[in-house]
Amino acid sequence: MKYAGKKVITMIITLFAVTLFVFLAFHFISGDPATSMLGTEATPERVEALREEMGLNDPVLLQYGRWALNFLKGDMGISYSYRMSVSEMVADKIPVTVTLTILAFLMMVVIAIPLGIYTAKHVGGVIDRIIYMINQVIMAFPPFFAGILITLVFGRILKLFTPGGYVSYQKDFFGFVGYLIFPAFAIALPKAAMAVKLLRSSVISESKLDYVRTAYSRGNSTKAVLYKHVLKNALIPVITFLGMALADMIAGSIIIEQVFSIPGLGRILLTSISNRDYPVVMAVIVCISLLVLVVNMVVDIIYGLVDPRISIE
Amino acid sequence: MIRNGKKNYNLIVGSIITGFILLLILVGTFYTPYDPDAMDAASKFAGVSLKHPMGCDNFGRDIFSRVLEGSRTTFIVAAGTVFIGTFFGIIMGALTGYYGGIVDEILMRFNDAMFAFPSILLALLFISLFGSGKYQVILALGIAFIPSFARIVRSEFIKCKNMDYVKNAKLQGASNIRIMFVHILPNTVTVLLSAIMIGFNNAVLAEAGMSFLGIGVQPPDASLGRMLSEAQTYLFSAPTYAIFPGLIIILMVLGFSLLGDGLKSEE
Amino acid sequence: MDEKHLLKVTDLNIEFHDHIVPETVVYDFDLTLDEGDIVGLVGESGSGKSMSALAIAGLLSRKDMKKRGEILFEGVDLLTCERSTLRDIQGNDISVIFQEPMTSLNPVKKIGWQVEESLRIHTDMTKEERYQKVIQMLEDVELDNPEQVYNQYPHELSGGMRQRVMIAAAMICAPKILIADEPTTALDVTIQAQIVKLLKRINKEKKTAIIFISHDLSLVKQICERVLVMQGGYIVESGLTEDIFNNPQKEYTKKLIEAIPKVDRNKKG
Amino acid sequence: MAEKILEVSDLCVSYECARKTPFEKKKSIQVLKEVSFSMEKGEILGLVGESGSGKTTLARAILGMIPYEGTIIKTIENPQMVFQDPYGSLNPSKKVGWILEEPLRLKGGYTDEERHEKVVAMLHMVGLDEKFMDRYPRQLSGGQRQRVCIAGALMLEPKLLIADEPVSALDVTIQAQILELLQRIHKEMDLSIIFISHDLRVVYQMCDTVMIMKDGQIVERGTVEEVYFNHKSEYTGNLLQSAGIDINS
Repeated sequence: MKYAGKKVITMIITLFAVTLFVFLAFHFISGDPATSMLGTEATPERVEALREEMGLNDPVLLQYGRWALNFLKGDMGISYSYRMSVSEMVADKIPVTVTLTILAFLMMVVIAIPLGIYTAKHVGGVIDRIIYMINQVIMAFPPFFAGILITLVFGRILKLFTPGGYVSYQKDFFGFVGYLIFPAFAIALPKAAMAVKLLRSSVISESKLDYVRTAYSRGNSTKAVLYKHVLKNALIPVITFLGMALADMIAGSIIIEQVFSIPGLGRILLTSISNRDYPVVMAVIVCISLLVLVVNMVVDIIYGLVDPRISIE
Repeated sequence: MIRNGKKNYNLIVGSIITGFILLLILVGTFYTPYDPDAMDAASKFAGVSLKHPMGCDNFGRDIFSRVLEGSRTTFIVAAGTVFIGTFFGIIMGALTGYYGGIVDEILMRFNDAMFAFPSILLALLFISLFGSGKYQVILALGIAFIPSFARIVRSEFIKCKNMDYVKNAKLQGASNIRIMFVHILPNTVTVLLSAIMIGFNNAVLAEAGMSFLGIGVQPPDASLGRMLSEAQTYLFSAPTYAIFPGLIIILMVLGFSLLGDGLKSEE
Repeated sequence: MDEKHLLKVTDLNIEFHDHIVPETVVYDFDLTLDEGDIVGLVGESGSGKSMSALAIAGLLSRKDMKKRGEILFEGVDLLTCERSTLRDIQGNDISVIFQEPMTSLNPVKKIGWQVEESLRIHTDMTKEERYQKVIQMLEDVELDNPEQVYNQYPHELSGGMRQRVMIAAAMICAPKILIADEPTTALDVTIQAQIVKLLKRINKEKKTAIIFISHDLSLVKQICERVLVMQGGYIVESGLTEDIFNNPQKEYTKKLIEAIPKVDRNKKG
Repeated sequence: MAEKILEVSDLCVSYECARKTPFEKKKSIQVLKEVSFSMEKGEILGLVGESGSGKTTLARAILGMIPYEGTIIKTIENPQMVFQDPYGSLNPSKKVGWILEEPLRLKGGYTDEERHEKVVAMLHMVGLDEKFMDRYPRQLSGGQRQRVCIAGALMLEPKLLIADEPVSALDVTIQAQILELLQRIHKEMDLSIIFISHDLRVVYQMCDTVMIMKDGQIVERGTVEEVYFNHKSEYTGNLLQSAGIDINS
């Protein structure tokens, strides 16, 4: 429990550092928000008045504190391009990206764990070699290319879904999930291939350790040794990987949303980057970071639960 | 390449694929069948033929020529990224791993935070602040890659600095710099090499992804990712437009990852 | 068929097939063992002593021992019997303890779980019965606080404690043969002496036959009645420990004995 | 009375424990508690103790590799060390020749030929020939590696050598050869040796005097005969008994 508490504190400190970093980066590089809002033709007096009103003349750290506090309250500022509350713009995008990522993650786990165990059990066999080669090729697939091919094959040729026919979750939740299945698959596939490869090599290297010999010496069958002894140890590095993969998937969804025209966080991030709409960019980046950090924290805690050597140290 | 009577297929196949890609890039540097940017309305969406081995795109540009140029751009960006990541990663990892202490603690906390961050997100942040283009992408990805290299080098240095041969070198009067870069660094080469292979692949995929999103390499530079994003619109009418650039990316990544695996099992 | 011996190994050959040319690591190994025996297997690294022991414990691949020979345990050939028969014997009738107690224990499983594993596999005892038995066994190998140890993980114990746990796990089904592969090499001398004493006691009280593998001749001299000296895969010499030490026949045995530093009052005159 | 080359008095060493949180008070474990002893020129001093007794820490303090309190007076220059694990003490990415030349390079003032000659001479000294110069450590056997380690320690012709369990990773027959080698260089190079070991038999054979350590303190110090056959401390007796040494023989 002490361990979990430590991880929560670490996460909060990291979140603080990340937001401060992002805030400062935008503060110093993105130029004057007042000018951005009013356009270049505004009189200096008006700009100055707005600066005063927005608190831009205060010390940076004070501005950061105000921004962070507002952010916690759910006020993420006002979009330059749309003149509307960023929170409103972002709020209904978060469930889209989160659902997409969770779907992809579940697919990855469901594909990778059984396949990884299977290949590890049959090392050196024909099927193992075939899976290894397929794996290598899939790992080399850029996720968006996988997305394009999936659109071509499942969308255009087999007509299993309508490319571009996104359904909002507020209208039809099942239609929404149905549409996300294919993009989720495109995100999950390369990561699943990596997980299979990692689990396989992890099982193999664990199987060479002394405790496996001990387990055999007690009369365990090969199966019992694998499931009762090796698997738990072999999964430890895989858990770390799954955590990193989940974080990557959150970021990877930015690209896949583009391929499948899904209005999630990635979409809005890209539009805002090209519009130089900094409050939105900042809000989305901080939201994604928050998701990533929470995932990392949960993984760390699970890690501590699985590996007794960590939590006690 | 033969060990215990078993051929190292990974190394052989990986070398062949990588060799093929490098050859393409080398040839593309000096010669392309057509000007990659020359438009020709007559051959718009031309199919695969002897004249245009990969067909033509929506402006009638020769896809093969564009693929040659695009792979070169992608390769240069990936190589630049890995160079920046490795160079600064080694320095940072060596110093923090070898000396330890409070600086190490702070830098590593910072590193952990960066590492937890998907590199593409960091690159996006960078691009949104500094604009897009080839050099911005190299810089953005390069910086985003430093933490992972620093982490690997650091853990190798921590492992090595407690070895008796390092203590021995210290006893014989070797300076810290000499111990770090003459005694320890050569021992991290194996690990570093496989990290470089993986890093290179990640860089190829990240560059392609960013260019696909339109925030990476900008025209007139051709890039495989950009070609794919343009091709997406004409997916049904001209599938070769998407398939060939995609294939080259896959081959590039596949070659390096097989090579990396092969080298690892060779140790 | 020779049923009067507990274990009779004849002409055991072990070849590894990792390379193009098979590599033979043990040639024509013979050994007989009866209830209550303690036999020492002595040799330097690469002599084949550990491989022979692993073969008897059924821990080598059968394809590596195809050449010829047999391992008869109570009349059953462990090299050709059904796999399930072999598994019934492993941990139940033949147990092993290894050199490195740290790596030989599963790092993510509690001690209790690991000690009672053989019971789970080989008996129909209830959970409660198994718990009682494990506690009793942990007490028997002279561990303090067995209830506490039951719930600990290997990394929380000292080297000596871990080796005691290994012995408890090996002895839990009261096997007829205990194979001890360099069980004290990784331990301090005083701990080593305690473990040796424990093994001797087990041998006396439970009549368990012990195959004691070691590179340390002076240690083997203290424990074993009989000894087999191995070199390069061959048994060079075998016989009663006393005879071998007092009157070695082979050049290699003499060299080994001479290599033990002597502590003798008149050394430095 | 031979001259003293080493005098250690009231030596204390403590290690700081890693703190779990930055708010915790620093804790430290005292590994050496007021250790005092001296050593004469040409002596082979055995240092015996179980793991955690502080024998390796003592060696490191003498070599100045760790901070300590108390005084250590050395009248000889650059003492060298031979480590227990010959696998770990040779840089795996360098050839034997490079490893042996390194101390000379660091000292400076030698031409390439001089360095080469010195290395060849040293290899002969430890019973290896010059073809070993082009080999990597992984191509050597355990005994050969330990010979290379000894050669490396002797390159600068030190007057004091600290050997930390130099033979415990080796087979008995190889062990005997290395002990013989150490005794030979002791004579030929006028070398004093601190020989650290957990093996009482080896120490008896190798050393003139012996020091028994336990929990960071010296339990007993004297000539081997005194300590082995007339020990004053119960702990020494226990050690001897555990090792199966019959002191009445």
